[in-house]
Amino acid sequence: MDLFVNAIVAGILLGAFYAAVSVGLAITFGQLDIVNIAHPAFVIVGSYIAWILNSRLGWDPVLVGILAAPAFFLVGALIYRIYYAAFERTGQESLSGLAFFFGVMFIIEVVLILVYGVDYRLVSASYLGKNIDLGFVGLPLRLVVPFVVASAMTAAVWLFLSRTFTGRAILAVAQDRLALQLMGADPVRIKQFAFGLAIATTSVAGSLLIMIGPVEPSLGRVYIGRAFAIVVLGGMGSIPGMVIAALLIGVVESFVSSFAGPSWAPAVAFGALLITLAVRPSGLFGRA
Amino acid sequence: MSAPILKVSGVSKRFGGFTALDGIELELGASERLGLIGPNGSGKTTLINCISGALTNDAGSIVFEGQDITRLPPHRRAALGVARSFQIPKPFRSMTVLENLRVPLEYAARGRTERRRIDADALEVLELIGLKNRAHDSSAGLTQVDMRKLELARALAAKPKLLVSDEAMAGLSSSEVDEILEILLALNGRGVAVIMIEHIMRAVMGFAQRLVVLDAGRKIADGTPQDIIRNPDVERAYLGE
Amino acid sequence: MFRNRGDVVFWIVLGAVLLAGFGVTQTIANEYYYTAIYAILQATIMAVAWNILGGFTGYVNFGSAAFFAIGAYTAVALDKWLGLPMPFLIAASAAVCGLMGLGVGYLTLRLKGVYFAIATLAMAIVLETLINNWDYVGAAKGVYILTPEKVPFFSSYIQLLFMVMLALTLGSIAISRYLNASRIGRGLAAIRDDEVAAECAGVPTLRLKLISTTLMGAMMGVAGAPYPFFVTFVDPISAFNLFVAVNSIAMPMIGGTAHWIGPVIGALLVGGAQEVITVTVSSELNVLIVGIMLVLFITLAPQGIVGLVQKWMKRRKR
Amino acid sequence: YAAKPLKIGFSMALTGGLAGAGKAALIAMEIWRADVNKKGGLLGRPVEFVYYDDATQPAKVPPIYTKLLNVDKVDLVVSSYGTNEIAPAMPIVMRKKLVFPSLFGLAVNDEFKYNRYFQIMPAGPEPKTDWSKGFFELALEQNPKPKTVAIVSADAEFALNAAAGARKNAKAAGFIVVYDKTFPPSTTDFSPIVRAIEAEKPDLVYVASYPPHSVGMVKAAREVGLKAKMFGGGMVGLQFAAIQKNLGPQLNNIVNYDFWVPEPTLNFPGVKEFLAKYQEAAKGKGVDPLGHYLPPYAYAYLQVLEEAVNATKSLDQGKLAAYMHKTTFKTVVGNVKFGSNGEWATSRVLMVQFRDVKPNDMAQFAGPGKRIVLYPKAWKSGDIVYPFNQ
Amino acid sequence: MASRLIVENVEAGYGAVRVLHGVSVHVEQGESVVLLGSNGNGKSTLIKCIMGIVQPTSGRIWLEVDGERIDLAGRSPQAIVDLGIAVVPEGRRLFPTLSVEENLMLGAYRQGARAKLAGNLDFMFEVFPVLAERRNQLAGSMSGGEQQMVAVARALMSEPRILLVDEPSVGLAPIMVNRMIAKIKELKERRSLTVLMAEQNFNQAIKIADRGYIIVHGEIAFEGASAEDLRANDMIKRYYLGV
Ligand SMILES: Nc1ncnc2c1ncn2[C@@H]1O[C@H](COP(=O)(O)OP(=O)(O)OP(=O)(O)O)[C@@H](O)[C@H]1O
Ligand SMILES: Nc1ncnc2c1ncn2[C@@H]1O[C@H](COP(=O)(O)OP(=O)(O)OP(=O)(O)O)[C@@H](O)[C@H]1O
Ligand SMILES: [Mg+2]
Ligand SMILES: [Mg+2]
Repeated sequence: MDLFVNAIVAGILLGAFYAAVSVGLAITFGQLDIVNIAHPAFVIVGSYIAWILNSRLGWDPVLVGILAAPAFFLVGALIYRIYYAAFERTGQESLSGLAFFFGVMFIIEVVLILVYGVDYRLVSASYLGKNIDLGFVGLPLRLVVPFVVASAMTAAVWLFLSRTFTGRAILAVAQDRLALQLMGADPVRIKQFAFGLAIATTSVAGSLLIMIGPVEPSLGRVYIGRAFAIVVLGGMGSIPGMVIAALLIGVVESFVSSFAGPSWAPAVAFGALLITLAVRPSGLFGRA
Repeated sequence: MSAPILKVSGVSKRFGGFTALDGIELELGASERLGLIGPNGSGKTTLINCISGALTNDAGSIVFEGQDITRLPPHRRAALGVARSFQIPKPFRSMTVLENLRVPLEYAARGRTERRRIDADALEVLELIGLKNRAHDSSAGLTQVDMRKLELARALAAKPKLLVSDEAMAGLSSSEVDEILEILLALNGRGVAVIMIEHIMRAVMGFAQRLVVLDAGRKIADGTPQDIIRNPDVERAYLGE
Repeated sequence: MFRNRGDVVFWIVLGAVLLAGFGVTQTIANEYYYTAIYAILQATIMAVAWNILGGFTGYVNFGSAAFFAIGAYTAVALDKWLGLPMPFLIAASAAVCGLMGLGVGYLTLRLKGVYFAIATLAMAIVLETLINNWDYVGAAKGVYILTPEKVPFFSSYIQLLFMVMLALTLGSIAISRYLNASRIGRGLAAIRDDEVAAECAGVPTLRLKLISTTLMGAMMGVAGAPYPFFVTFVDPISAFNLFVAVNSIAMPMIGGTAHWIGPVIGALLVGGAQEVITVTVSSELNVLIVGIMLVLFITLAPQGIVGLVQKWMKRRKR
Repeated sequence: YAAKPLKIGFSMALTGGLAGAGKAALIAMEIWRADVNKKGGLLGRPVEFVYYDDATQPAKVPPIYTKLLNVDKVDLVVSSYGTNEIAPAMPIVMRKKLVFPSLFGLAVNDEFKYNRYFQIMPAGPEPKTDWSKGFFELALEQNPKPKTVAIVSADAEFALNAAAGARKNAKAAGFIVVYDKTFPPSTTDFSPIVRAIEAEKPDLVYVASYPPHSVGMVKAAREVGLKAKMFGGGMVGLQFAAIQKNLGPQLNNIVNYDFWVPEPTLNFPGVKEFLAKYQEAAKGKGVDPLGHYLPPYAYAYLQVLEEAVNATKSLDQGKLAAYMHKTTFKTVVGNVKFGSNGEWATSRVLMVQFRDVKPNDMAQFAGPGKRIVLYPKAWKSGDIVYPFNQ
Repeated sequence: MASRLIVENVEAGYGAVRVLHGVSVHVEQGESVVLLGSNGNGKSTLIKCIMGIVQPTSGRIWLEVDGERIDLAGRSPQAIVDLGIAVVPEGRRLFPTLSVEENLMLGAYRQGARAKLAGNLDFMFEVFPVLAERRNQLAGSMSGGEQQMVAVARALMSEPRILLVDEPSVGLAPIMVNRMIAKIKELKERRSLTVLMAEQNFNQAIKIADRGYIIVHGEIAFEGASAEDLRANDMIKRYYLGV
């Protein structure tokens, strides 16, 4: 019973963090149809920035994540510009874009390695070693803080997408750009904004990642599968769907770790994805 | 009417909680010309999706030339001689116009076409449709009108016994409508049964020997064009005052 | 087999390359060249195989590494269990991975576009987990393969591997080329362009997709089968390496996906560059160069090299 | 005119997963090269390195060694770092019957049984079991005697071998194994694992893991409040300064393996000087700044080769191998004597205990007192603090 | 706020194909002007020129607001929409995987329309009750006629001064054509809209037209100052009235 509740709690905490890693991808991949395989690599950049400012100036990682987000936004917007000029304008996006972002991923990884080496990096903050003890449920702040920040960020993105005009335009832009222009919106700027927003979320997600565990430049690869699986499972672009999928993966992994032996966790999580896709081809909450 | 080539009995189709087709009964004689009309959203496209196999009906059966095809995949139906054109053109964009026609000739009409004759047959169809001069152009670059023609040409290239044309004329000029009518009539003259879905009454009236009217997923009338035009139900549901 | 003059030329070139390969093994002893070219040939098979599904049929497979690894592990398992000779191992890997491809093909029944791509990625992770837990083939610890010291006809084992790989590569290129120009190839292209329209034009889409995935799987399995004997040590992390998947996607992309020659050019170019870079610029720059090359090529020639050449020829015609 | 350079060839992981260690090793090797060339080289010839990046991909290793031997025509070869990168070179090296000094391969020669293979890691003749022997022997000495043990390891080559050895040692020493599972390398959160272990209430917890998991396990153990009496064993990563600094006091009382620590008992001739040079060279390279764990051994495996070449005055591989089998070498990691299978004749896997670690301070690990050597007896520098969770 | 639209001597085409040859058209405040002409004569092209989707090679297009002229040439479609011109495009161009309601909300993207979103939404649901029933259905799964309603409603959500409609009757059942035209008429009156409508169906178009143009092969062949004028025209008689 003890173990059972703890497994659920740990899974939820972890799941919320997965949602933070995936929310940007739910925008780029789910809504803009841009297969940004480099998304997790940007998360790692976020971790490194948190590490640099934390280890040099002692800043709080979450604070760094939030402060760096605008810079990430600009980088994202810039990358979209390049992507647009090279592929979208000529109508070559999907496949070539995939290869393009593979390239971007390698470049990010290698530049990180060249500059900072391949060592594992960690951050420190006064609260990181602490625990909230609720009887038999123990809540390490190392996971609670990311949980809270991740939830807040995901909720904010969701509200933005569903409640604002720009947000709705982001939902529409991949379907018919001319039609969106006829609504008075500039599709290129909308996409640029959306891509920037997606990359901005990686700044925060990265700072959370390095709070949870040590980070090295190629760690992002571990998250490619998870993040894409979560977005697809959630039904491509549906933020609530993505959150539920993230929690599901988190809880399943935690359960398998606790009861069946951790070595089977990936098989179970991704097996669940395969089964879901077989039964509901457009994910749990897919439209169309 | 000669022996029916197509027999649709009790066909129903639901999307979620919405009933798009509700127990449709329909018979079509060999080489008959049928007009299928009805208000927007009445289920015409859905019905021919069920006939061509793009959708499977939830209830009822579809029999083609005495064979139950209800559960057959679309390509098997195409091979048996059921061809259709799409309301929104779907050309094979990476191919030229000619190559577009090779696909049905090599697949649907396989066994009914000699391999050596494929290109000749394709050109013949293009000639008939009036697209011969664009045979080697990329199909992605065609104008709307030509895309509709290509849509029809590809259906013809399958050498069908039954051709279903879904709004092949919407948006065409009156002379082009006449052109397409001629093509369809010529084809029918060779013994091909045709189901035509069209909102252009002039075309439907000029073409169909019999009209079937759908409304909200039900068949509300079935008869000669003259009868149908005078049918008060049809007038209320479809034609308006 | 010989439908026109192009076919005759193609088969002559193929035969010539094979003969030349054999001739080289009889004259040049330096083992390095064989090991370097082995890697390029392996990449070529993977690229050609990926392209049959990804380029011709329009279904992007993210899980290439899984087929490759299962091919390798099938060979490991059968080698350990029955000690079968190489040709049987290759055939067995082809069969196993072909079946796996068949299974993946059934996914295409319901999954389109990115859903399919992600499903293949998930499949790769599930299979990696299975191998990680399968003790007979060393599980996550990895497994050693001892190769014979002496082989008939060749002066060293690597020469034998090289010839095997050369033959397999030429075989897969021939299959891919045949497909590209055949009725089946046109059916695949129709599926890529519009699956519903293809089905209504009489194309048995499911059957063709199954053929395509099965062939793809079998060819990737074939590429993986000799791998254990090449490295002599296989563990899941290196067999399921992301680079295998990336290369098999990037190479056709750089070469051009619509034509059979595209992946071959891409593989020779990228694979060749990678080999050269490994032994010349020895540092992180290596990966960086591959990354930059990928980005540059893809942005500047989105249709691949084949597309670039076609465009150029068209312009010259005018 | 100058003598023809003597070329030593190897592949090294300079990118990919093991690049951190690979680069540190390369720095150490380059220090050796400078030292030896200052002394006039080997056999009067200046020493040159020919090396290529294997990117931590085993598949890249065979082409590299064939190139080294066939194109670059190196005079001597040494190994890359780590089991997975060493094994693929073996068939090639064996075919040419070359002496093969190897850097931290775990039980590679169990398969190949090659008599010119010399492994510098002090794991002993039976590396898999020698690795964790100390942990269990220390446990046996405690009073009351602990009874149960949990073994958990990462799903990858080294960790699984170490766990297998631990299992054997635990059974031999009469402990009851109450938890025995592996976790995938991609695991992010370790608290469910630690909780599952805690549910079995083991006296001992033996962990075999790579750096990110080691960090995760230590944090989770502290958060969950693991009550085991001994915790640690085979965790890679706790030897590295950056991780030590980050974990800080959370490390206290953990008993873990190590190969070299700056305790007085291990103050071998030359090691201080070497480390000073290493620490200077490592600055800004993104590698372990203190370099206690691997670099001295990367220096030492070349020292062994150096001594063998100088003593036999030849590059004859047979003579070199014979010499290396019979000699006790004096190196910066102490005296090295190889057994018949090329592993150290006797194990010197240390069990060290973290003691009195302060938060956020890397310098504290540069000197003695923070990592007390408990085992083997010959090198002992202090007594165990038991139980772990006080 | 009086606004009018002036098109002067516009020439335009696609690549080498010239479609419009010096077309001049004007729409006054509160008018309904119909652009008649059978298929392929350039109606849609003219509308695309006004919306900035196709750039004219010569000629001018002005929007006049309270006597002040704004040059539309060279502006992007979104900038033109921002000026208060909305279009029901050829082929409807809905966002298929968004719901009906989301489609309508996007119609109000323009700065000038955002504040009135809620009121306009209610209004549209009142005018098109079917859409209220189907507000959560995905637009792509609606039938052709239903989609046309969404397209009209969506265009009106932007509070336009001028509404351009490209062939509202295409693909609609006769009864729907009647209803659609009646709706446009209703909307025009309730909103005092200025409308330019391209249509092939003369009998329907004439029901709402104040006046109209007949466009043949990219040239204005006839300008009718009133509905009667148009009805009396020879070409119309020949083509549409079967006389
Ligand atoms: N995939 C779907 N999901 C939900 N509803 C659907 C789907 N496809 C069609 N419908 C609904 O079924 C009804 C019938 O649609 P159908 O396309 O058959 O009409 P139609 O008679 O062809 O109309 P039109 O003349 O406008 O083309 C419509 O109300 C439509 O909204
Ligand atoms: N994108 C395009 N590229 C090339 N030619 C085009 C394009 N769009 C239209 N045309 C051509 O321009 C001419 C005028 O087309 P337009 O769409 O303006 O006619 P329309 O009067 O609106 O006819 P319809 O009744 O078909 O809507 C036609 O000959 C058409 O083929
Ligand atoms: Mg329809
Ligand atoms: Mg038009």
